[in-house]
Amino acid sequence: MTKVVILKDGILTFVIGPTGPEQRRLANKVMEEALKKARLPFSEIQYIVSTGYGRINVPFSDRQVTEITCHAKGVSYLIPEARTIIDIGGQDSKGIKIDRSGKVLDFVMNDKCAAGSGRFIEVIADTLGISLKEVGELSLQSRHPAKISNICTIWAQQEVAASLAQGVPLSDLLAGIHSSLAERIGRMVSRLKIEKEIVVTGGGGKNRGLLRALSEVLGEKLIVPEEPLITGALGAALIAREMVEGAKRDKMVLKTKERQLEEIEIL
Amino acid sequence: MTEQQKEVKPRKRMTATKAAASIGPLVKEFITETLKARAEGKQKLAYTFIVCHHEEILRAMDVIPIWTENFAGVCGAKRDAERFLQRAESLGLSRSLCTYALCGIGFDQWREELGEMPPDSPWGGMARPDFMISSGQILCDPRSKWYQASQQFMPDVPIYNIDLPYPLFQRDQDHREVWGYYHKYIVKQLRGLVAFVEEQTKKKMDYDRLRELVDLSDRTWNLIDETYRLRKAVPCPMGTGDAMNTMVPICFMMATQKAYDFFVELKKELEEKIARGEGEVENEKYRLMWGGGLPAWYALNDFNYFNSKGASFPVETTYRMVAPLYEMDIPETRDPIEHLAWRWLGYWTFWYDKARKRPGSEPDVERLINWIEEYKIDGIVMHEAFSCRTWHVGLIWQLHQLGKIYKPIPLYVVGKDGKKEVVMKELPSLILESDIIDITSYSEVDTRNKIDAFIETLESYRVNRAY
Amino acid sequence: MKIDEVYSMIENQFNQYGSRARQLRDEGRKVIGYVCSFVPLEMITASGAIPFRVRGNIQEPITLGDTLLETIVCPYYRSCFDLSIKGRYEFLSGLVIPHACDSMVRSYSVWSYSLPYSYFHFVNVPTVCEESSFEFFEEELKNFKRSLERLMGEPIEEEDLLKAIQLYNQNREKIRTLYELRKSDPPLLSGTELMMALTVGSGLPVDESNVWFDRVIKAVKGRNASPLIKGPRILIDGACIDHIELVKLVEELGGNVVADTICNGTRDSFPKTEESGDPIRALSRRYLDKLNCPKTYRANKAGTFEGDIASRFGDIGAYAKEFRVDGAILYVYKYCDPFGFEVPARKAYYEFIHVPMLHLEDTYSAGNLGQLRTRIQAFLEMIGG
Amino acid sequence: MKEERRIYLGIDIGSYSSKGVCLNHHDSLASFDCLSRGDFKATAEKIKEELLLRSERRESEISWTVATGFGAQLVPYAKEIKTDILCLAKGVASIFPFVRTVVDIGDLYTKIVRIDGRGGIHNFLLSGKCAGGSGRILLVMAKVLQIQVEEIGELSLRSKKRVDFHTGCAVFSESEAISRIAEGEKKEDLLAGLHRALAAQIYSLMERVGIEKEIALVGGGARDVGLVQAFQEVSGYEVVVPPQPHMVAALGAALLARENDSRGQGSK
Repeated sequence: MTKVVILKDGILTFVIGPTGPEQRRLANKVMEEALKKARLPFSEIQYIVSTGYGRINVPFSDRQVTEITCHAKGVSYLIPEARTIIDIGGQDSKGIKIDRSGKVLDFVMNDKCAAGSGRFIEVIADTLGISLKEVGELSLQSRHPAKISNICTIWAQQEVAASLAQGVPLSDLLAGIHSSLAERIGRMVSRLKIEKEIVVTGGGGKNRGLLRALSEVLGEKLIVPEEPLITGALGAALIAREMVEGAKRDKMVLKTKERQLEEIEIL
Repeated sequence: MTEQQKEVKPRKRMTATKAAASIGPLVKEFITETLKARAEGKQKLAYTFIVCHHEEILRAMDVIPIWTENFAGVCGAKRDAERFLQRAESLGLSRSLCTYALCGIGFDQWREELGEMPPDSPWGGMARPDFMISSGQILCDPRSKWYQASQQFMPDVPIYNIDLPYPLFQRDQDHREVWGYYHKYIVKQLRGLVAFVEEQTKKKMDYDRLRELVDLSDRTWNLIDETYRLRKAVPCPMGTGDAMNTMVPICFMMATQKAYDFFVELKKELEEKIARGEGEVENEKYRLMWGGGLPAWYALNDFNYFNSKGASFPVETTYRMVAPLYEMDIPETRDPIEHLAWRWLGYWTFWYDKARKRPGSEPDVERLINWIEEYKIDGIVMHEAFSCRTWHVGLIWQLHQLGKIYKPIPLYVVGKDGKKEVVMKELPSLILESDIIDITSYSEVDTRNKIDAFIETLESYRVNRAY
Repeated sequence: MKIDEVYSMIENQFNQYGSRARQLRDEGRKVIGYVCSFVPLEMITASGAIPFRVRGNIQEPITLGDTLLETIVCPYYRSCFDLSIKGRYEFLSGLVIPHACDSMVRSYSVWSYSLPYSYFHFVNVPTVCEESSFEFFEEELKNFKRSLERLMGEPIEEEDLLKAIQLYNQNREKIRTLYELRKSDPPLLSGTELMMALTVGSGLPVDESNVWFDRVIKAVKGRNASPLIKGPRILIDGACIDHIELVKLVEELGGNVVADTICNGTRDSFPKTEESGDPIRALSRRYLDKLNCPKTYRANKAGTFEGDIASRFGDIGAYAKEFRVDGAILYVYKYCDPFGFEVPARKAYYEFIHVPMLHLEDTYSAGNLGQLRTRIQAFLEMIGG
Repeated sequence: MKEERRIYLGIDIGSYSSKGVCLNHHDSLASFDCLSRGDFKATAEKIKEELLLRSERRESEISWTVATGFGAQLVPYAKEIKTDILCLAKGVASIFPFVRTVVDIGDLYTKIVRIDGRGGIHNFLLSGKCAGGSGRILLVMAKVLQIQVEEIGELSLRSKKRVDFHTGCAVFSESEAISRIAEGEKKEDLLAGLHRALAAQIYSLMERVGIEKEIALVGGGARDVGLVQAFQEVSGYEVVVPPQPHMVAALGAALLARENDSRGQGSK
């Protein structure tokens, strides 16, 4: 998903848009929305930092920063006592350790295989024809979570379909899927010596089933920001603001792109 | 991080022989003994590896070996390795490394952190050693790196690393040209081990006792060979499934009377079964060779599955860690250390001469060919354990090479013109893929599906056989 | 990175890797391929043959190689095999493989039966480093010598060996000078350029390699500015990294690669061979004792973990100081046993010397570069304040 | 029942699509395929009804049924279950007796089966530990590029310059495609690259079991002309593709049903 955060003293506006192959166009579209929502002309925006998987595809961004640094900033702005961030997105999942100033101390990432990311659940939910909103809740109703033996997302997808056909209750399958992902994420983040507080961001933060499974695996309680999807964009905005302030301090002029939105057709 | 749910325990594997059935308790017994010895503190305990030809030295010095590979295997067989593997991973060790080692290191780290055994450790857990004996060989890197990694969590425990190289097979060179200096080196390495153990135990080596123990294990070697040769009988009285149990005295009890007696018993049992014409399976349809790879310890049931399809395994290349001494041309010596070194070289070069004689052959391939004939083999099954390079690299190539130089089976096929003709075919083969103890790499459904297809393959060979 | 004539000169030679060896083959010389730093090149050179480092290619998907070699083999080594079996190194007369890791040992037969070369030799390097190991290794080197003499049809005289030893020492001396040129901040020679230059050198006869390095040194000294913008100074820690993509990526993202411990870098290039005394003895000392490879077991004499890692990884600390390093990237191939098992200890060592470290596990495929990119950029952001 | 009235069904329940073939004692009466969509039992029933309808026969005339494929266990009316390896061998041998190596590019796996001309298997191999090297990636691509999977082949043939494509995780190949397109690459070039990568994977899998001419490409993937061509380029072998490559396993199953019935085997 494509997110925008416009920052003044606090968060002025945020927009969460769809995602898809046409990242450039989406970036423009979402930015346009955000400006409309904030009732601002584009020229008012001092500095723009883009982040995330498609950070290179934001035509009007002045600087690109990885989501790791941005999540760290964003989360510690919202939850200063956060020391470990677990970001579960559709492209990858990450574990980030930060200090109280929001500086990254260490991080781990999984982006080689969908089975370790939020995509795992998206794909399964899609096969079962259940909306992402429901899967978490449904899984919580499970009495006997099913064991998902396949690691590969696509094979797991078939396993689930087959088990369903054999009459295994939906909730048990979903519970199995959630704990399977939770275990994989748990394995990954355990490589960082986890410290409290632990904050979960990204789409995974909206899935109560996954949160419970994960907190069981880690044996810790988890905190989720009010809007777990925007912490990356927020962090980017915070970095942008710091840069502007920094430049003011050292009496320097920041180079910025021309503030203009274009319509780009790719497909 | 919290403990993993243990995997559901699989149905107990059925063994064909009483001897094999007696192994479980035996292993539990020697693991318990190490814990008892640890508690009493009278005898020294040493972490160490199988296939180092040093058991005689340890036993002669009353050192109790803790076979770390064995303990990892036990965790695997009990489907309780995952939590230790995850510990190792969280230390930064990659899953792609030897999972025996990961399991061991994970366990050590946990035990040292707690100052006691991790919660409900398999069979009471693995005792803290007084010292560790690793081995640099051209055989297995983890044998030289594992204990070094474990030492991070017990730096006070010293390591002695015996280097035991052997000449690699080179088509254009007779190994006897070089093995002189190999022998010299290995002898010095073994004497170094003796000195190290003497220092650790504050005892002197009793060389007469050492010689007795060496003689004992030599006799055991020959006995094991005679016993296993009995499996050539049709129907086969004992399969690889059982051999994955009877490997225990071979690998962990060498140089003990118990091991010798075990094989006396087993030999008797097999001879009786043969006399009764009793096979591992009811009506033996296919004779297969376990042609490479360590087993998936958590899935030994798959051998029963093979059996249920009329397939028996009269021979395996895995854990046949002995060869008949009377067939080795190694120099006579009464010095036990010198002899151990020669036995080591004799064992590793056992197939070299034969391989050099057959064009395109190579020791591992040569062994396959010989056993295919001696044991009347219909097909080869191998297991590729992703985490272990030592035993699992070169398997694909061995099958390739085998098929290139050795096509024993005449079959009818339909030619281009639609007429049937006879062609010589290589033995059918099956490569199973999973791991020694990492159960997350195993899918029973996939494995059984592959086995079914393989059985169908063997069946079509039977049906289309020309003569 | 600034692309000036120096860069282009190096890159141009880099892109022609192997062409000189092919040419020499056509002139009737014997070119012997090798992998890994444990092969005593002095011996090959003294025999009159030309050693040539067999490389993989991270850009090329492994296809034919996978048909004979399990995918659980070190991916870099698989790539080397893949290219060899695809005939990229058809100009070689033979191949020498040392005992360095399971991937090499266990696949030796696969190589020697699948490739059309007439000469194969396995150098059995001991795993431990004791007096008896040196004696053994000397015998093993003599055996290597005999087999080369059989191949070349003439004896290797002691003075040939001494001359070769001197040439290689000079070669290492020049490489040292190249490293010196990276001490300035930003460095006068980029990591990418150095990697390319070293690679070029490893594809030439040693005397020509010496000439080549002189050329590079002269050119770089002639520079008035660094090709890089000042950034975090990075040390690359790992095994043989024979591709430039990693270093290039780091420098694209604003890092300055100034030091390394890698096999085709300092690990092999800094230690010299004793020029006095028996040359075989000198070689056995150099290759067994001075090459600091995890494959060679060195006993923990200190009896403490700190003492152990200090003696095993001391060179890292030394380079970090000498080249004023801000951060390190530990780059380990999946399935690499010798390095894989050391990751926890190395991690601890980096904490011990207060150098931030990023551990990357790679599969030697261009498909992974995107994944490495984010990690490296984040790491640079992390240490860049 | 008189022999000519007897019919034999072969049912192949795949993870993506399911197929059925109906034979009588000497020829083929009907075939039918549809998407599997989760409920395999229902799919199996549907196929049976369709086959009876199309062959104008009654249920009571079904003399023997062999089920195969991913969901074979879930065909309630199957007398026997056989692996798709054997069914492929049977099916291909009946169409091309001269074929010695069968490459089945399925949704979850790619399978290589070496056969004789009589439906006997000599050796076989299944693709690795995930769907990375399977036909699924084609479906994923079609979704990303917003085209029909049937169009992929033709489209890719229009490519002028192939983009290098690194197939890894079949699901994440989506993301790679996305970024390539973001970089402004053309669909057809991307597909050509994908085909090349997939072909290379299949080829090396094939080399592992040893290749013997002639070679047949079957399974859903073989309907993709682009993939077939890429495979011929990569391997340097000519291949044959049956008219309905995805039906081969079902046909094999039906043939087995007929054989086994005449052998009078007991039901499972």
